[in-house]
Amino acid sequence: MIDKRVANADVAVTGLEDGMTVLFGGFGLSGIPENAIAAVRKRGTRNLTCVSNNAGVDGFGLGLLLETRQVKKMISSYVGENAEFERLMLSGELEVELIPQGTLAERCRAAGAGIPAFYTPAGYGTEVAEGKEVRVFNGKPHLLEHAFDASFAFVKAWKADPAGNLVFRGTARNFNPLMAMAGKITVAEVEEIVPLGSLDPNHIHVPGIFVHRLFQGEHYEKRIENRTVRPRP
Amino acid sequence: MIDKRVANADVAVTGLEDGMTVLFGGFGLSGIPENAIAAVRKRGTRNLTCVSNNAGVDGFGLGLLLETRQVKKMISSYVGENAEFERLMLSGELEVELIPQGTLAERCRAAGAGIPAFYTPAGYGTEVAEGKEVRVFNGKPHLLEHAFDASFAFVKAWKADPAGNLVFRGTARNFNPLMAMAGKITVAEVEEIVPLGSLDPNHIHVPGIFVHRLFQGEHYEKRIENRTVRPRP
Amino acid sequence: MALDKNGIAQRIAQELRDGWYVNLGIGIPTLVANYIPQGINVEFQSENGILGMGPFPWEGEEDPDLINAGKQTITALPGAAFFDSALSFGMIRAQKVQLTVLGAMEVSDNGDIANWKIPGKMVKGMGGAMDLVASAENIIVAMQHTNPKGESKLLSACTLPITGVGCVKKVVTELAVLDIDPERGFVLLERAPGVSVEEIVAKTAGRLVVNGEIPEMKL
Amino acid sequence: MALDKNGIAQRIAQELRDGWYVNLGIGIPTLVANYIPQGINVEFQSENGILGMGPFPWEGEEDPDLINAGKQTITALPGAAFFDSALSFGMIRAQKVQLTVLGAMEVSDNGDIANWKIPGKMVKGMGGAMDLVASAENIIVAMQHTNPKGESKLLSACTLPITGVGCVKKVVTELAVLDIDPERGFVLLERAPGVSVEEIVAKTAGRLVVNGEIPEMKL
Repeated sequence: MIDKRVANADVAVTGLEDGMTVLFGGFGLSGIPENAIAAVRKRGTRNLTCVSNNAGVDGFGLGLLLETRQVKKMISSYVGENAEFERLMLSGELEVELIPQGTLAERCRAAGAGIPAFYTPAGYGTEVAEGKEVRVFNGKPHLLEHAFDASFAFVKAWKADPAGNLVFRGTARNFNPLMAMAGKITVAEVEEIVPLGSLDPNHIHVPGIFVHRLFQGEHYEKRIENRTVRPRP
Repeated sequence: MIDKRVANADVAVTGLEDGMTVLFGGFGLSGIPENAIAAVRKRGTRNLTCVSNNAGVDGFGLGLLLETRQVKKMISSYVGENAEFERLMLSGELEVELIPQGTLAERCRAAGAGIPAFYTPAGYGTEVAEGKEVRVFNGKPHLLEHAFDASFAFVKAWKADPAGNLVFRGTARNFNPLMAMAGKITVAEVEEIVPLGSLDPNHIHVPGIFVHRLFQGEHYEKRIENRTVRPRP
Repeated sequence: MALDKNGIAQRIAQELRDGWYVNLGIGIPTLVANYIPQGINVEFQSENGILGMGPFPWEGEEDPDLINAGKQTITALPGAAFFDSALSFGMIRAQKVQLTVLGAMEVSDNGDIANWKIPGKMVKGMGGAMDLVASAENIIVAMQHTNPKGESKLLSACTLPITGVGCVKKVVTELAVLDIDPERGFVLLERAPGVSVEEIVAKTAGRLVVNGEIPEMKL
Repeated sequence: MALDKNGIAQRIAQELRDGWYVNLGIGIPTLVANYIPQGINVEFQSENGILGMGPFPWEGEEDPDLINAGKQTITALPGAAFFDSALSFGMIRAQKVQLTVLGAMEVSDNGDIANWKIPGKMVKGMGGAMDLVASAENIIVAMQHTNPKGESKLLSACTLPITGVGCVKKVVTELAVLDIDPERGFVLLERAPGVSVEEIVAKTAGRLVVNGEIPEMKL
């Protein structure tokens, strides 16, 4: 067994340098690597290009790295609901590249699958298509899109074994498995590290080969962004 | 719940017509759709183009459809160990297209993911590259490969629920999930259909949306092609 | 009388067919799930990674690991499946989802849709909308017929940056149900109870086809 | 004395490094797993869909759902994972596998490899070999130095249809360990115990660099 465990989040972000491109798992505030984000903030690394479907909210998630001006550029599909983000963007302190959510996912998956580029119909005929090669397949125009090239990926899973095999829970899975595949150095944080052999090998979402560093998060707030309920009858 | 169950294998192959392109899951003899193959043989459909990593052996797996001359063309990565196959190929009764295993898998996955084409390094500089577009990414030449366009996919899973959610076991998974995604009509056969709600939604390998027809196989031989053991100490 | 949001959702729900997988956008589209006709089985996909989405949880049973694309807490029905974002958009692009219902700021009479960006305003992003509209074969737009200034949102050409080209098949507003025929434009099929054809004509800026008697919607 | 198959495997096993994921081809490469050096943790990947492959099962415990790429019945170690063929070749193309050991019919002095097809003979297919050689950064070929007719398999250019271009980094035969430097050709590193440099020179048809004293392998 190749043991992927490191001591803590601070050790896990070793080697992260100014100017790097970094993938952050999560959708909204669900399944985000809370402890890695805190460690990146503590480390103070600057000028990061962050690829994440969303940009967190004020004071939580990636909002914490926006607050400290550690982010040079966000690559996301949706960045609403974040006043600090809006202020930085409008003042020109933050670059933003918006790309379709499915393309974002597939560009991560492509990186992790050794596919340098692929064609997708998403965005044809829109601003997103500017400067991109268009090719018609089956009578329908498609855009050429490229795999991401990221130094680090920070992902959050539910459980892992010491070999780095990851299991996710519910819709907290989202971008995490794809970004785990795509990182040159993939740091996975989990709620629980279980003993080797206790995960069913049929039900591993991300095999440990994709994970370079693994740690158990100290605390998870798991904040809910949009609480909707049915009143009890 | 959208119920995908059909009565049996014969009903499941309804609509299969001469000349169609069909995907068959399995690697070697592991995870092959034994009951669907038998039903296709019984149906007598001819001139099929079969996409399958392997071509079965004499008298088992796809060997059963070669025996009855129902296959016009095989698209595979490896076709060894089959005397009838060799005879048909050498006599010109069977066309064969050999493609790299990873490309075969990715072309299925692409079809099921709505990606019409992608670039892969596999086969560059070899016979496989003949007639294909070459493009350099990151200093390395790649080939343009296209998604399969198949009318039917026959796959074999371990368990399913009535909604068609599939779970595989061990390395019998292989091409099955990808082909399940890729079929215009996907027929899944399983060893056991379990009650709705008894599969963990975190551990579905193929969501039922990809499965059109589901049945429980009557009998599985699950023949072993290459039995290797350690003598007990 | 013009429909309210629930009325629009209820009318769209009549388009559901047994055995369909359906993706509902944020806003009015979400309400469609409340009006599934009797005897119809459909399953809801949310593009962040679930098939078999159920209603909101009971108070106190919210789970941060279980949300929909609007980041709302939800539940999973028996037979549900969770998956990653690549598989989720894979099934969308591969047209495994039979119906997509979206809101829009503008729709043109050839089926273009604009629903992600207003120049000069803070851009929030397209999320999954561009993937959905580029791939879905059956897109219904749920929206108000006019914007808050009273200007038509059914145009001959979108004025806002578009989300997708020639993709919308049907529009349901508080006033009318209209098909889109790229050759002829908006084809008026039904009007809301008590709404006149004249009002719809007056509030539709794009090409509009009105053929014969236009029936009232049945809700 | 020339090595036997186990000797070749044993020498290749010395190339293993702690923490590596390794893909072993059919034949001699499979034997490498029997000689993992003490204190080294490696995991074996088989491209049909397993990481953490263990030894053959005990007699009577064979499982038809658990085979390797050579279709042999195998076992899974604690911490193993099963996956589909797309993910399997994804990790291969994305260079997550640190070492690939393959057999070959011919290798050229610029690193081309031919191991899938002999014109005029029944073609069995390339299986996963073309994907592996196109992507792996570290490929060791395990093979006999000459073919059954006594002709060198280490050539200036492959005569058989190639499997991949300029990809082989090292060759281990029953006679020698050779690096491939595309600029200079085969670089002789070690000779089998008792085998002379002259014999290696005589049996190597491609460019061969022999620099200084060539040590014997230590097994």
